[in-house]
Amino acid sequence: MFSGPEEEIYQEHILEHYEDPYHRGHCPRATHAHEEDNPLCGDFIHVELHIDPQGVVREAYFDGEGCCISQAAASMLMEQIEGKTVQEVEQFRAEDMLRLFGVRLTPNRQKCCLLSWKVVQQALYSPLQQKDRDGSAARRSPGQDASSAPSPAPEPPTKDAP
Amino acid sequence: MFSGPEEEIYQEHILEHYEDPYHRGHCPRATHAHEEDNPLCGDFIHVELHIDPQGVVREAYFDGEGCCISQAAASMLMEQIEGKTVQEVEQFRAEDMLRLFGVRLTPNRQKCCLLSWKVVQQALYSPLQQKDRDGSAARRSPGQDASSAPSPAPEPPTKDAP
Amino acid sequence: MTTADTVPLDPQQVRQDFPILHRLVHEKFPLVYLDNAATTQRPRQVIQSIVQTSEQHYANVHRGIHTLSEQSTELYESARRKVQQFLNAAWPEEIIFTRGTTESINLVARSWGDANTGPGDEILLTEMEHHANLVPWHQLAARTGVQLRFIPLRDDGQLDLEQLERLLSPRTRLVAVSAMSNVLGTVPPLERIVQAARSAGALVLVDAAQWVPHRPTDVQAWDADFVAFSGHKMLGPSGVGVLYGRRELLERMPPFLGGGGMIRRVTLQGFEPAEIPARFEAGTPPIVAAIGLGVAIDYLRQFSWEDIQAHELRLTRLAHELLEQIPGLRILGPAPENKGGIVSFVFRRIHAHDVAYLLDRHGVAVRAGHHCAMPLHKRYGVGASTRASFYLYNTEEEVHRLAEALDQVRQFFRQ
Amino acid sequence: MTTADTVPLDPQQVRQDFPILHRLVHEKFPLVYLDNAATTQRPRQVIQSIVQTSEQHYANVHRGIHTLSEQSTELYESARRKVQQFLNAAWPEEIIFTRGTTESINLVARSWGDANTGPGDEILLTEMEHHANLVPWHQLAARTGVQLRFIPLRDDGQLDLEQLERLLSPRTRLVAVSAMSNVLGTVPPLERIVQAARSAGALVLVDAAQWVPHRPTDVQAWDADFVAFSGHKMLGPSGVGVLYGRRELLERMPPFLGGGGMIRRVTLQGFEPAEIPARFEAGTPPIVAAIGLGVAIDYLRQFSWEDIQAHELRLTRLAHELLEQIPGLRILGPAPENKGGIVSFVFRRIHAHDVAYLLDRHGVAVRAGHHCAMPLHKRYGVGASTRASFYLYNTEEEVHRLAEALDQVRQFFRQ
Ligand SMILES: Cc1ncc(COP(=O)(O)O)c(C=O)c1O
Ligand SMILES: Cc1ncc(COP(=O)(O)O)c(C=O)c1O
Repeated sequence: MFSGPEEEIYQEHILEHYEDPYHRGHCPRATHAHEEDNPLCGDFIHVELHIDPQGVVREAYFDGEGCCISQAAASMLMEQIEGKTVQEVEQFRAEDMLRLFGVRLTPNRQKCCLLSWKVVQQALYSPLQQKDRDGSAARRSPGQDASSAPSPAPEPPTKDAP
Repeated sequence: MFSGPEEEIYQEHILEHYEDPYHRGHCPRATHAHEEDNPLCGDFIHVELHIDPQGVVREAYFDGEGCCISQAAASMLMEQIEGKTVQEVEQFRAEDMLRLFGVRLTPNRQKCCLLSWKVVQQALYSPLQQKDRDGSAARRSPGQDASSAPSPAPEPPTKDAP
Repeated sequence: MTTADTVPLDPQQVRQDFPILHRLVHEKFPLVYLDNAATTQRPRQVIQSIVQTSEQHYANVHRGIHTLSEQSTELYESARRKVQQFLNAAWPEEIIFTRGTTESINLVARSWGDANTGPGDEILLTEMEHHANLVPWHQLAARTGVQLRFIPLRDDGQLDLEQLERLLSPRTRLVAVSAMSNVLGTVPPLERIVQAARSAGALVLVDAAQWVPHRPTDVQAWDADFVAFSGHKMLGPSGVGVLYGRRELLERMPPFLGGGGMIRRVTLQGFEPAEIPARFEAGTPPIVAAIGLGVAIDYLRQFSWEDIQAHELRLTRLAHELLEQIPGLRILGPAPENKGGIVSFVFRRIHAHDVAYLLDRHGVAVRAGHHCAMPLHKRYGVGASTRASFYLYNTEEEVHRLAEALDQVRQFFRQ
Repeated sequence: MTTADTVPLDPQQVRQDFPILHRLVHEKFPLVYLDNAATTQRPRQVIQSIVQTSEQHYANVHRGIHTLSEQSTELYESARRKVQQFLNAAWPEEIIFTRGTTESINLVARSWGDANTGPGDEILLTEMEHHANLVPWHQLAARTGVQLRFIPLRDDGQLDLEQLERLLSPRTRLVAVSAMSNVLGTVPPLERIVQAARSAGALVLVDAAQWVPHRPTDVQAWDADFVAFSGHKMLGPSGVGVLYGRRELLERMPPFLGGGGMIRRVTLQGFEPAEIPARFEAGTPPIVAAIGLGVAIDYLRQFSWEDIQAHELRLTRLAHELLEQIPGLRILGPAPENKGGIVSFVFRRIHAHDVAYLLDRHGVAVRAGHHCAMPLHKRYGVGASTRASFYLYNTEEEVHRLAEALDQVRQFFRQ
């Protein structure tokens, strides 16, 4: 009845991405950036992209806090999208991300895996202001207050509205 | 496990009160009056009392709409309280009312039986204004709107506050 | 919805699945349960689902990554998808689990209503609404100043839809209407009402508590914005209900209850709400009940809606036929062909409570009172009525038992 | 509460009553269920009560006068009286059945809060609150302009009560505080807080979701105004919870949800609310779940609170002892003597989710994340923690299994 993970999800290639992530850090020439939480656990992923005028993702960096799955997935995704066009990245669907990850995940862990993918999809449409560009695309460090985001008057997110 | 009625509740003496109630109608010299619904079924009982300066209930009348139990109980209660002092009526508790009724009732039917008793207890403290006295203690007829009572801004009843 | 893989409805067969229908009342009368508009009974499949979830898969949902929590979450979310399919909703995210119809409507009134109505705005209701679709709007009116208007009932128990265009105006923000009256069984023409509401630029909320258990629901065909109903009226557990809301609307609505699970981020300074449907499911949901509701849906989908409706119509017709012969008894509302399986009636000189009480002495369970529809009762000048309401497990024999018992009631009160 | 007629607590014996504790995880590991702060499992007595109510006595409550409805009502109201006695409340009317702690607190925020707070007023919370006791107040602040203030947490996991007098003022309308933190297990001195609140003229709401299942509750001794908790955290069904409110307060509060059962009278013009507790129980309540909660209370009352508390302390001590030996692991919060049976911890370099996932591979169910207490986690500079929480059916052997599995996690991540 239940689709439990038949195989161990912490396979060697995943642990390697976790322990030695690809492009974890700051993108020196970032043109786009986005950040999001997994509301179920408080994890977050911050992504910075350098997209050139031809619409090609030249560089992709991530930072964040989270479990092995979310961090390894982010690392794999950065590798994957560099050199791709915005259109190609757009067409990289949730299923593709799960396939790239390569290990079967239960629904709750899929959310961990898909967090960086969601952030990248948003980042494609989140150009930085000129003033943000000089190396300071606002980034949170673990446990730091996301002071700008929450507000006492709840403001429903509108980005999902069709 | 359950206390079902062992006996038929529609005994002859109850049907008699129902079909030929005591003092159903209007109290010519009413000094006190009150009315209440059973919120579970929409039934209501209106009671008018003539209480003399010595604090004796000289006359007790009821009117209303409801089941056999509620109407017969009201009739019995009117008989019971005439000639009693306000203090005596006050000391006539819910248990006494159920005993007066004389037939074992399930909890939901007890509410029917106790409606008139509740109204009487309130009526003792609901003197009529002088102007109401000339034979027109406001009374509802069945299905008529209780236009004064409901209000869009709910006002919690305060009478039960200790 | 396809009816290809359904089995024919055989009430005697169905009854085998309902343990409670085999009990006796007052130690000698077989139970005749005709109080289905108030709540329905559960088949053993639903009861068994409650036992099985509790004995094998129970944990809190969503926030855990251990096996039980994964299993609970999977079962809970698959119940959501079952509801989605059952209603033909476009997205699972449009299904919000609540405690029942009442909470669903209050959610809309507090979330959508507080944010979108004010003085000068109007909400259009009908005179036949259940208190669950009246009081939340009275409360909203007291908060925001929105005005309530009402489509009146005609003498024949139908809505007076000639008033519809007159009552609608650009001020109308919402039309909130029952798909089936819980007293009269009246089934207003939803398509016409939705169309008129759309022309006036108003949203539409459908109180489908009495509809969903008995007729096929297609929220996209209805083109409704909100649809509310309860699990316990459709063979499901008590304590769970549904609010369907159109995605674009839900996504723009602020949260209702605040707490765990409905947030994206909380600080001491404020919070950011989660996406739908989580945004509207604060706290631990009625997990086991929601899973049981999914099983109730599976159970119902065994049968075709045509069969269910035909069966209920047969019983309703028989009830009308038999009850109309009883002197002093008057049935409220439309003819059987124009309503659901609900028969409410009054005796000229016997109070509804006394009727229900004496019927119970014969094992027949009906409801008596105002059925949470006081304005409707006032409209017809009665304080209380007696209501028999049918479901797929009721039989013609039971309708005969109702009629016979009613005749004894009449004789008892010397009418 | 007397402990005269209790039986000694024998966890092995207790486990016999919980079918789910005998299942295997991943087909070979016996389940070690240590996620009790999220939700608890149900004994067969509670499951059986659900079955029995459904198979024999189920109907809608209050408004019916047929046998089933009388029986349902009697069972439902007797569950209310059981809760009353369990909490030592003065009146059954002070017990309101809700869906859970979350709805209970939202009810107070919307009903009492909207009517009694405004700009210039303050509500005093603490930094350790569950989102259920934070977000409703953030929402209230957005509606009425009331200001929120917070008692800070000290480094040792205790509230900094030296700030209490400074934070209280005549502006403080309410102090809302957890009786036990769901992350740290911290048990603040309620008497002292209530006394200080009273001196300032403020009301007190206690979020007792984690307290009521584990320690004796006496709302009159506490002198609390509101107490909220959930059935599913105390061996009861999901989908039911309780709000206790002092009678004088409840009687003066406007209704929250509107609908059937909570009114005295409804017209097209408005409505008049019913008396308590009906006023706050709109619509069909979670009938079967509430009855099951009564059975859970019967079950718990077999044992003495002393036994339950001593048992949980024994497990907590053992957990501290064993876990403190694991390199890189840090336990959050106070020493076992100063808290409830909750042990939250972090690994220096292993994320909580990975810990929980790998523990599950050994059959050990714990929770990982922010446990709906993001501000608390921020206070201690961690994004997520892993939490083991105990109840009367857990054993010392299970704590050993937790510790052994944790050591394997550590080795797996080469720490
Ligand atoms: C301290 C505390 N308050 C409130 C809640 C919310 O309870 P529920 O989800 O049952 O509404 C919980 C449990 O999650 C809790 O631990
Ligand atoms: C038409 C209608 N609306 C709303 C309700 C309220 O449903 P619930 O009590 O399950 O919230 C009912 C049932 O009582 C109903 O018949």
